Amino acid sequence: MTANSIAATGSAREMARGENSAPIISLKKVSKVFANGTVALKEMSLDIKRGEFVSLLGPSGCGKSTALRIIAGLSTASSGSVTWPEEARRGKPAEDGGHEISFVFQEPTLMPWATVFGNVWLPLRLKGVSKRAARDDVIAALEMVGLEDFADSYPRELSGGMKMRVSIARALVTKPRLLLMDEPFAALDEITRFKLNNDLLHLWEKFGWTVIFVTHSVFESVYLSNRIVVMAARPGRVVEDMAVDAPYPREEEFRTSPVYNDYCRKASNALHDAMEASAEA
Amino acid sequence: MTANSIAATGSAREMARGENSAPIISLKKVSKVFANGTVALKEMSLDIKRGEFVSLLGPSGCGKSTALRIIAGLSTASSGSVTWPEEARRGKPAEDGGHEISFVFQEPTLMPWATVFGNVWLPLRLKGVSKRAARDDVIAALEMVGLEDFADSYPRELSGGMKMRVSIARALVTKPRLLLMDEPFAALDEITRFKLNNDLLHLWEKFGWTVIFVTHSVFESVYLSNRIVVMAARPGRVVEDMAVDAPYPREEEFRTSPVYNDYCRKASNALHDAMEASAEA
Amino acid sequence: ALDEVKFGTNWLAEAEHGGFYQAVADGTYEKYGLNVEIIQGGPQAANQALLMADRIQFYMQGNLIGSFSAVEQGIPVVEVAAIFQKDPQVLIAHPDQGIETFEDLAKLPTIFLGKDLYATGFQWMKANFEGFRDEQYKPYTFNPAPFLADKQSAQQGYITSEPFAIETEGGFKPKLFLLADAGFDTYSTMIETKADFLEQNPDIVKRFVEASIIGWYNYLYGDNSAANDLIKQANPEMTDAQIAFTIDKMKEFGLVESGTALEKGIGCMTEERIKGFYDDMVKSGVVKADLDISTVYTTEFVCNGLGMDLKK
Amino acid sequence: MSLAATEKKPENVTNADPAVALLDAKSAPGRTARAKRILIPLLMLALLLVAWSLYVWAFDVPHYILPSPMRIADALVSDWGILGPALLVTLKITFLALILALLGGVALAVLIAESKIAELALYPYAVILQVTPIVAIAPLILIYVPTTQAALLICAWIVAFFPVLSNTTQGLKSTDHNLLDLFKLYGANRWQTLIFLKLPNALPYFLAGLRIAGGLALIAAVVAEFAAGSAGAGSGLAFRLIESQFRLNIPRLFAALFLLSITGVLIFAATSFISHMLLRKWHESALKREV
Amino acid sequence: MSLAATEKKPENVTNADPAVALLDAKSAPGRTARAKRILIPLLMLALLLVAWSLYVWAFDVPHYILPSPMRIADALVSDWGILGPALLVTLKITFLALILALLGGVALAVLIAESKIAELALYPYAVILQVTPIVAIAPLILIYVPTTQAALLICAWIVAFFPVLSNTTQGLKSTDHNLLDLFKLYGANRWQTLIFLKLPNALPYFLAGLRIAGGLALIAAVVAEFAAGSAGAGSGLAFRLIESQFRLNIPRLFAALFLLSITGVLIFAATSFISHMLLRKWHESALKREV
Ligand SMILES: Nc1ncnc2c1ncn2[C@@H]1O[C@H](COP(=O)(O)OP(=O)(O)OP(=O)(O)O)[C@@H](O)[C@H]1O
Ligand SMILES: Nc1ncnc2c1ncn2[C@@H]1O[C@H](COP(=O)(O)OP(=O)(O)OP(=O)(O)O)[C@@H](O)[C@H]1O
Ligand SMILES: [Mg+2]
Ligand SMILES: [Mg+2]
Repeated sequence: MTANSIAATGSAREMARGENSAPIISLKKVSKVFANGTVALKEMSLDIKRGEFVSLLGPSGCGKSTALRIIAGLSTASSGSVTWPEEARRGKPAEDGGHEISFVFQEPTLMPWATVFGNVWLPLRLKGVSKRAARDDVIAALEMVGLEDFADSYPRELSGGMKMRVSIARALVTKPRLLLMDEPFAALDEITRFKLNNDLLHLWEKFGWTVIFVTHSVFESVYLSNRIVVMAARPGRVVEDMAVDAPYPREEEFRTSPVYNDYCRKASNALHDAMEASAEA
Repeated sequence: MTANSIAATGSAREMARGENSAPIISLKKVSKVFANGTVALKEMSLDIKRGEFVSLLGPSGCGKSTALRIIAGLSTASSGSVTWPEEARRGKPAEDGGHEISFVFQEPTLMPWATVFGNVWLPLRLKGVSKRAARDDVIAALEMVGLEDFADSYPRELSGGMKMRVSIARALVTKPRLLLMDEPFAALDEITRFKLNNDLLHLWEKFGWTVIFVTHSVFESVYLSNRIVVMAARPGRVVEDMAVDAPYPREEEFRTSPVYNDYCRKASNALHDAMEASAEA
Repeated sequence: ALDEVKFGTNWLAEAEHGGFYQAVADGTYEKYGLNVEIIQGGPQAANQALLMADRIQFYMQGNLIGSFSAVEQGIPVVEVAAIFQKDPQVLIAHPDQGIETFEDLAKLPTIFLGKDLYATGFQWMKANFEGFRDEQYKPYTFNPAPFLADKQSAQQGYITSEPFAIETEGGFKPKLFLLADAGFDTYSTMIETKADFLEQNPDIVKRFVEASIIGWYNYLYGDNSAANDLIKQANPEMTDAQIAFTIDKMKEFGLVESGTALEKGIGCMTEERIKGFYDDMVKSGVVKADLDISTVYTTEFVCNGLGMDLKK
Repeated sequence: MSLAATEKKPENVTNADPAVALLDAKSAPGRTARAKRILIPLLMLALLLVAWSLYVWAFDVPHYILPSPMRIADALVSDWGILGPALLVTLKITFLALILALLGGVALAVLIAESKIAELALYPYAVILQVTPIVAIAPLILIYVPTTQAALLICAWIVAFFPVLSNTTQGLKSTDHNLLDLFKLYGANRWQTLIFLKLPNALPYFLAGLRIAGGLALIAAVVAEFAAGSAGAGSGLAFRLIESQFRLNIPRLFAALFLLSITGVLIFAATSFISHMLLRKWHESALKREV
Repeated sequence: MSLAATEKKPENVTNADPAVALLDAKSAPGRTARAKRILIPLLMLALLLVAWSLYVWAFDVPHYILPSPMRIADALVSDWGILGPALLVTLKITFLALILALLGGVALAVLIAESKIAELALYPYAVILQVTPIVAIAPLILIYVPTTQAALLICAWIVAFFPVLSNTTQGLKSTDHNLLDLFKLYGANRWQTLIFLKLPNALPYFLAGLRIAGGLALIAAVVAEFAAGSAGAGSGLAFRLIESQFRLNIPRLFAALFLLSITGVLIFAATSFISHMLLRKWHESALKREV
């Protein structure tokens, strides 16, 4: 990452992280009905502003992954509208060489025929970056997830958590402006998870990313995000949208602060309510 | 499950859950070296007694899954010995009609061409139980994981957490004597997870199962198990083996008890030490 | 009771097999105490293999080279009659290309030949005439279209078949050069049987040969409509025009009756001609020298003037 | 930029097969797409026929070299009495050969995938059968097999079975190792592992083999008839082909070829349809992508 | 019961191919297994030869119907001067045809998998090519193609390309939808998606097609030579086969068949080996299971 690009995104962040800035993604009454009749989302509305760190919380099967896919443009809504700012269209690399979107899928989604290096290199390769030029970035991303020693391994030679970490490295290597993460840390032990939580927060602050983060951990969502969106199932919908007004940078001490505990209880309750709302439906 | 079988396993448990009973599985200096030279386990020794609920904790890639596979007989050790009592050999259904082993793999491992029902039916089907005869058991297992409405869906129509729950239902439907679970609840929201934690504990108590449970959650391991084995990585080995001496049945209140917090801190520290041990290596 | 006998031809039912069908149709075989079933051949049918496996008793051998090969390979077969005095193989050329004689064919860049004629007749041509060369060869798969498309080419044919198709479909009268007339004087349409069968049933062989000869005279000079009906029944594609054309050519070129057959009757073959042809083939490098070919034929059943009285 | 989802055209709808598209109206994502599926092949056909006719007309190609489509159609109609029954004969052999190829191919594949010894002992001979030219061994078969019909079937089988064998073997061996572990764990015996796991898993491969075998069985029937078939009245298309050739009845030759082609395309469509039906619920190749 | 791991025999070691086993000594799990891989085929061969010889001897089968193995070996040696060069000619055509079949089959498969229109317009004609008997269209090819060599290659290509096309198409369509999404997300263009994702993914299918095509190319070379090939000095095995047949030189016929068989088995072994090498790192079918 060049100094120039850091400056550019950094200032963009400062500019964008105001309450009044226009949303970079806006879902309006988005519904998704699958071919088999499952209503995965029903009239879900959600505005994401530039620079936000939004966590999606909700019971299993409530439509979090579906919402993420629609946001990424991988899936189309059955009705309702999805609005994107012109420059944020998927697939277009941003001017600073960073990609607009990265996505950590719920499953590792690695190419079995490529090594760990090859898998992480992929997004850069698709932008035309040669192996040699990508080398440092790829190794840096692998170091972040602690897999620099496994660059030449094939996915089948990795443990479940290691595969997921490769997938995370692949998402981070492109320095995305919008990072969509679908339970990225679920398969990781708590210590690795905490480390990656902190790493992610630092990157987010440093580069002014926008992050939408699906998690099942209330604690994680409070620790990371400045906004928590709680969804209920059947049909998938937003039942609570709460801000987490705690200052960044947040460090490990934050986990023991009363504010943190407060928010955790609040989020936990919201999740409980969501569960009940789901059960009723 | 017949009244008879309950009685049989129940008494077996009473009989077996003593400190002095012989281990039903015993790993002695088991090492595992993969073809590419990775030392996944090094001289790991572990005795599991009948009726224990053992959690395996450890950093990502430390060999938990590998150990589980060796215990299940799916993988052979490169050196060392694995001892099983005669009647516990894999594949042999127990006299009470229950299977000896069930395994929840880290990945859902569902057959894509079969419906949810078909996938859960599988272990029974392999024992020769007809669809009709299996129906009630399968539906009961699906109800336990909250998927009774999805019996006719195909795996691809499910969310990530739902797939994992199908896999759990498949493991429970056989009423196994030895249950091996590899991060079964990682993909689930906290509420579903808590519910399943409690369900699992009840089943374990009721039927006197032996459970070996891989998890990344220190809290989960303390809540569930009467013994926590902490492993370190590179090479994979046991660095801590602690008993959790809290009485069963444990209910939600246990999560707020000081004993619980105590053990959590202890386990967390052990995990930290393990991480450091791994980093040093 | 009649003796059951199977006779395998080397092609689909056609007028070239007329005499045999005649003998079936008019009861000649029956009169000779035989119940004959004719197994028609086809493009790649394996009737010769069936003879060797004793699944049929008589086979229609196309030409003497087959017999010589049998000797070379130690296959105990015997030719007991030669219905065609001449091999009906022709080379066919376009009429307006200045090809007037057999030798002129050497000037053409392309000759379409089946693999068997290439391996036999063409070798003989190379040995006996100037200018024939391997580069001329292109495979013939029983479709004259490539020949028609290329005026600077010739192709092989059965004098009774392809010329007819070319005349009717191509709309011109092609030049025909009978290999036999150029000196390729093998017998053709011979009746072949296994040596052991001959040894054990000389009587049946004799009756079959004689009845066949009578059949041929009747087919050529008597009322052959019943035989033609049989032919058309076995091969529904056969037309009256084609049959007429074939009979006409058989007579015009003396396929059945020429040489010794004129004096001693249909089916006649002579030792000296067979030996002469053998020497010729040895010279052309088609067959091995020093074979004892005397075992592969017998003139015992022919050249006795049988049936000549039926000729009108 | 606003992309109202309701207005957006489905851009990702993939459908495995044209054949299927024609037969499975439900899966068509819309009217236009469905129309396209019928129109494009027809258009292509029309284009081809026009070009062909023009070529024949412009260069005055004699009908005995390349007949015009019209002339072939004529021959088809007027010779139907000959070609129709011949087609029937060929079809009969084709289907018998296909069925035998499927049974034999799958059975052998199972044997080979299950037993190392069988694989080592048998696979080479399967390969040898595949590469043996039928014409060369037809006489031997005719000698040892009582009826022509049986000889024909053996010949056709030899030609058609290998793709089924090879593909199914590959499919059986591609079984997910995790699922294999699962079956092992639950004490599945060989038979169960085969029926419940390996065979379903091999299905996509088998079906790809089936598509190849379908056309090959047709060709096999023709080749077998060349090599071992009966001529005359009870004969199939192969005989009619050869015969039209040396009779220079080229329009009829093409009419026969046309019948073969149509049959081939129909068989392919049918196998594709079967394939789609069997895989549509779960396999990537046949799944409609939900977008 | 104690199962000391060190004593336990590996019971799950699967290895994809016998061919590979022979070539890839490293993958052999042990001495006995490696020996087995050589011994069993040899044993099978010996058994077959003995049975054959016995049959010929016991029933006194004349050599012109079924020659004994000894006699065939004799012919092979004495006729090597004729058969050797013929084999070379056939091999040349085989490899050319195979290469063309691979190129053509894969190119067409890519076109068909990438474009619905191409699929609808072209696939039917690919099927038609597959089911068209070579003998029937060889004359047409001979008319329009200048050299015999080219005609030969076209004929051989027609016979061999379809399995590659069909299998590769199936493979291209079987691409994991999640990976497709990933590529889409990262803005991969068509070409990149093809090269980096679809083609590697189609590899196992393609390789199964390759194994079929390998043998088929050999047969194709023979068939093409029948229909369009040269004879005499420059001729291949097909000509020698036919010639031995009408010369009644059955031992030589079998010697030629033997050469074809050996060639076929070697081609198969080679394609299997290539397949194993390309897949061994990642695909289930070639992975050695770690137990
Ligand atoms: N391809 C599909 N076809 C039909 N239904 C689907 C499909 N994909 C998802 N669904 C359904 O849509 C609903 C939402 O699924 P989604 O994957 O978005 O859930 P989720 O919130 O991500 O759950 P989890 O936390 O378990 O991953 C589920 O009920 C699921 O069954
Ligand atoms: N098939 C294999 N070939 C080579 N190495 C392997 C293979 N499977 C696992 N490993 C290696 O063995 C080590 C232990 O793997 P294992 O899957 O047991 O870890 P784990 O403790 O389950 O980790 P996680 O929590 O991430 O699932 C890892 O370093 C991994 O890279
Ligand atoms: Mg999800
Ligand atoms: Mg694991």
